[in-house]
Amino acid sequence: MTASSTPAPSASGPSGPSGPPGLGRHRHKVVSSVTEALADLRDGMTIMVGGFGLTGNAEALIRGVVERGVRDLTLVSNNAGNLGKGLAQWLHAGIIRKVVCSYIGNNDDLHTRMASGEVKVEITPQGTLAERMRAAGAGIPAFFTPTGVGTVIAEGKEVREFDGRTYLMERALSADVALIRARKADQFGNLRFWRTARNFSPVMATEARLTIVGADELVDNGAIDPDDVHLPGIYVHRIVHVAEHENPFEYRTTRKRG
Amino acid sequence: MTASSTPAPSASGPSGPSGPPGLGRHRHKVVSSVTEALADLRDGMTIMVGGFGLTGNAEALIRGVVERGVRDLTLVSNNAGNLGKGLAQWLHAGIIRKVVCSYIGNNDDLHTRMASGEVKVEITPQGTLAERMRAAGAGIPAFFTPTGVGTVIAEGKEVREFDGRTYLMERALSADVALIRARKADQFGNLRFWRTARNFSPVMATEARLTIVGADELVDNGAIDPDDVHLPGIYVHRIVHVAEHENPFEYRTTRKRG
Amino acid sequence: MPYSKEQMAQRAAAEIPEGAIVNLGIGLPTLVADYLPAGHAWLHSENGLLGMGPFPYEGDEDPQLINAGKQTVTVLPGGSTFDSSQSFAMIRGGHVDLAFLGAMQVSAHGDLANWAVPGGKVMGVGGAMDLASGCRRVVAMMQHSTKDGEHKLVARCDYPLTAARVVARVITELGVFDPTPEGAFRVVELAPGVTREQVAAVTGAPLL
Amino acid sequence: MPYSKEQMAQRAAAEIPEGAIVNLGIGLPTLVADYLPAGHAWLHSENGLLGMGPFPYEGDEDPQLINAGKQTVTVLPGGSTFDSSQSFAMIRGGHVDLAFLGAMQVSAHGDLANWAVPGGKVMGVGGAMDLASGCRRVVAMMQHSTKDGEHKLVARCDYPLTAARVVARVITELGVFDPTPEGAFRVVELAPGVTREQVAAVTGAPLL
Repeated sequence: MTASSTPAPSASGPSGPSGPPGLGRHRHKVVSSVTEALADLRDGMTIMVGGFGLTGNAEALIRGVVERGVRDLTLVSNNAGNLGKGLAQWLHAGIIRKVVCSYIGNNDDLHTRMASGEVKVEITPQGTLAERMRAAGAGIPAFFTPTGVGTVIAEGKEVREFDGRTYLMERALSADVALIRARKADQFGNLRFWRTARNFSPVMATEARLTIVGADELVDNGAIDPDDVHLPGIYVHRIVHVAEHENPFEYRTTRKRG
Repeated sequence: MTASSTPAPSASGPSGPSGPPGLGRHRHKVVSSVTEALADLRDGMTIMVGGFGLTGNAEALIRGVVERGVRDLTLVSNNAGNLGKGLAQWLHAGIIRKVVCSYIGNNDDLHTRMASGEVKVEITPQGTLAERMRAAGAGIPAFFTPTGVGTVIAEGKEVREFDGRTYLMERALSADVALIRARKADQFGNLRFWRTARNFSPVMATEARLTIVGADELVDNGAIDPDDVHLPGIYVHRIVHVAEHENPFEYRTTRKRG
Repeated sequence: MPYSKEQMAQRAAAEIPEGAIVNLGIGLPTLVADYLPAGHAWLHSENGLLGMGPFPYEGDEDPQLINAGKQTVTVLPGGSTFDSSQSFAMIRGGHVDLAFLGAMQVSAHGDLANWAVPGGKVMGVGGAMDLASGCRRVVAMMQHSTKDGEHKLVARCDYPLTAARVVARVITELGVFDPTPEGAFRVVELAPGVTREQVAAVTGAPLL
Repeated sequence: MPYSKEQMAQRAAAEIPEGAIVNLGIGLPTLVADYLPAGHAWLHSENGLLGMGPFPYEGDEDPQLINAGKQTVTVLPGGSTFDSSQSFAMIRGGHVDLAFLGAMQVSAHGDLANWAVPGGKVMGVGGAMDLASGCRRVVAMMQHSTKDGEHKLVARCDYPLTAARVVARVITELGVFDPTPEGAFRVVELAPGVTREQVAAVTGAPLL
């Protein structure tokens, strides 16, 4: 008895340097450079980037995208940089066509480009943004939420009552690529995050067709106890070790020792 | 300036020995006995019980419910005991009116009572069961899923197409009480689970109006690192330390040392 | 004499029962934390933190441990960290007991407008709509009028809404007021020396 | 000569590319694990385990570390544990590459019936519908006919369906067959010495 052939690769899933497209993507995930990690990026892609403000940003990957030279990107991120840092670099480089985010605040780089029409902005409530990602990752095309009912967020959306309360229908949101940062990664891509640097990164990883991780520390399989994995490696496709970080403060607030 | 009064308690949330109903439920959660932990149970309640087969059962709480003497319960659990153990005790005691589960298998205690009409059984696909709980805990009244399309599970349910694929609408599922087991709990109710004993317990905790935990080990706040919490204490209302467990094997399979 | 900002924060703190889970919005609500006795309540920050502590001592700041206002904070014993979808599941699932939110306008029916000024710069909505729609009790904290003397407690909001019929209580420098289903503000208490008539003159809806 | 169960499992293992995430159903599919080289693929168990290892050595059994068949198992380096909602999000979100499932009937269009016999005891559906609808590729493993000689590869299932048009490939003791949109089974290969005619005689739908 011989096996005729391995199954044909499925249509989904990007190809990459570390494996064939399709069903067998979970081997040789660790690459040796940011350039290699970002090799599959293309113009016009939708890219999600983890982080809350400047906390938890995959700084080296964000810089690497500018160096990669792709453009016309749709960026999905809770913010889009601030204080000229983080994703503001993409705004400066002029490679973003559209931003989907929850909060702009005093991000003047974005305000300027919105006003000029260079960048379109779509505002989504923060919880709805996270839930739309979670839905996409879990195979749910649409769900109902009370957030946004009776507001501009509801415009053009289906409204429906359940048990006497009114809800909006929101659609799943997925991306071509997710760029995230982890405190620790093993070779399979099991991840741990640090404190509030976790934020959107795990949920973005669940729905992107290609999840690329910049890991502060890279360890062997087995070094993370199975019960201590924050995000299982099933959601991770490329890993690059990043030793240096700026870790900027956005608002450094302290109290005096007393 | 003086405060006029604390706000009126909201309508939701059960009362209990350890705090007033309503908004201030997150104090004094640790009780000294199973009896005290189960004091708020009433006839006719819907009770969810964690565990997959006999693994991860809150054994002392399951026994305690029989001793408590409540009846006409609706039980929501992936299984409903097996081999005469676990939730089979509730079947033996005749206190269940209805079971919502995904799998019966060779649970003869349940087969007998289904056949006699003593217990109604509602079968839900296992993933749909988990997702309905997760939805209830996250404030989502309904969502769409492909699981069950074209099968008996779809009967009476809304069917809808998104992007060319057909989906069912499933509704959130919540309970009056969740009974779960954790490997470790702190005083606030932050929980850690052990291996595959985790299964349905965390997600059940998110949607029950009263979540009661039997913890193998009870530690001080701060003993679990914030990044190592599996289920935050916001979802936990009563904790009882349970030192002894049967931990039965359902199918003990091994290989020879070689 | 109207309440100072600090007195408003202190008054707001008195709304918090022991053992509550509380989310404090950016701005004025942030001050409420200063008036909470240690261990009284649990602070939730929507960027993924429950059991938030005070600002760190100088030198202990961690740029990866922040609150929703992106300020460096600490985590208390019993605290936990989690991702954004879990954090908003807590909010949207009704597990956060109380939210204190800044407001631009509150209607006498409890509608909240706190994220955009008509014709103004788009700042984004952040977690405001989720908090307003999801938390079990929403308390608005605001100045009673704009700097130009326009009403902020109104019969109907003309600023873009954050959520409809969600505000249970409003704390201003003039006192404490509850929106009602009848579309009037019930006077719960007045700041010392402030009269009903003074309040009525600067409120765009009937008082009860 | 038809394949033995072990040969069917071995043939099934050859379907698994290196680096795949695989879920093995209860029964015959469980045997597939015996033919996977170490480190070749990652086994997912829907009760909350990825990176499942072989049965434990005698004396090492942990009653809290089981597979979906409730057998004691082990976890490999690089494995992880998680709750049921996360586990089924993996399945339903299309993150599990391959599912090998037992089957009672498979139609030539790829419909799967594997959870209930008409008029039989209700066993429940477990995770079968989620696996069948959610995994990226579904391979059915089954005997070609019932003990009474009834067809199990059929034009249309008359047993209650698990999911419609999901089976990509069927492995039986007689060979390997792919359902097609045209409603015929494409013969991918035959067990040694088995003829097309023999298969046609015990298959309830056309062969391609």
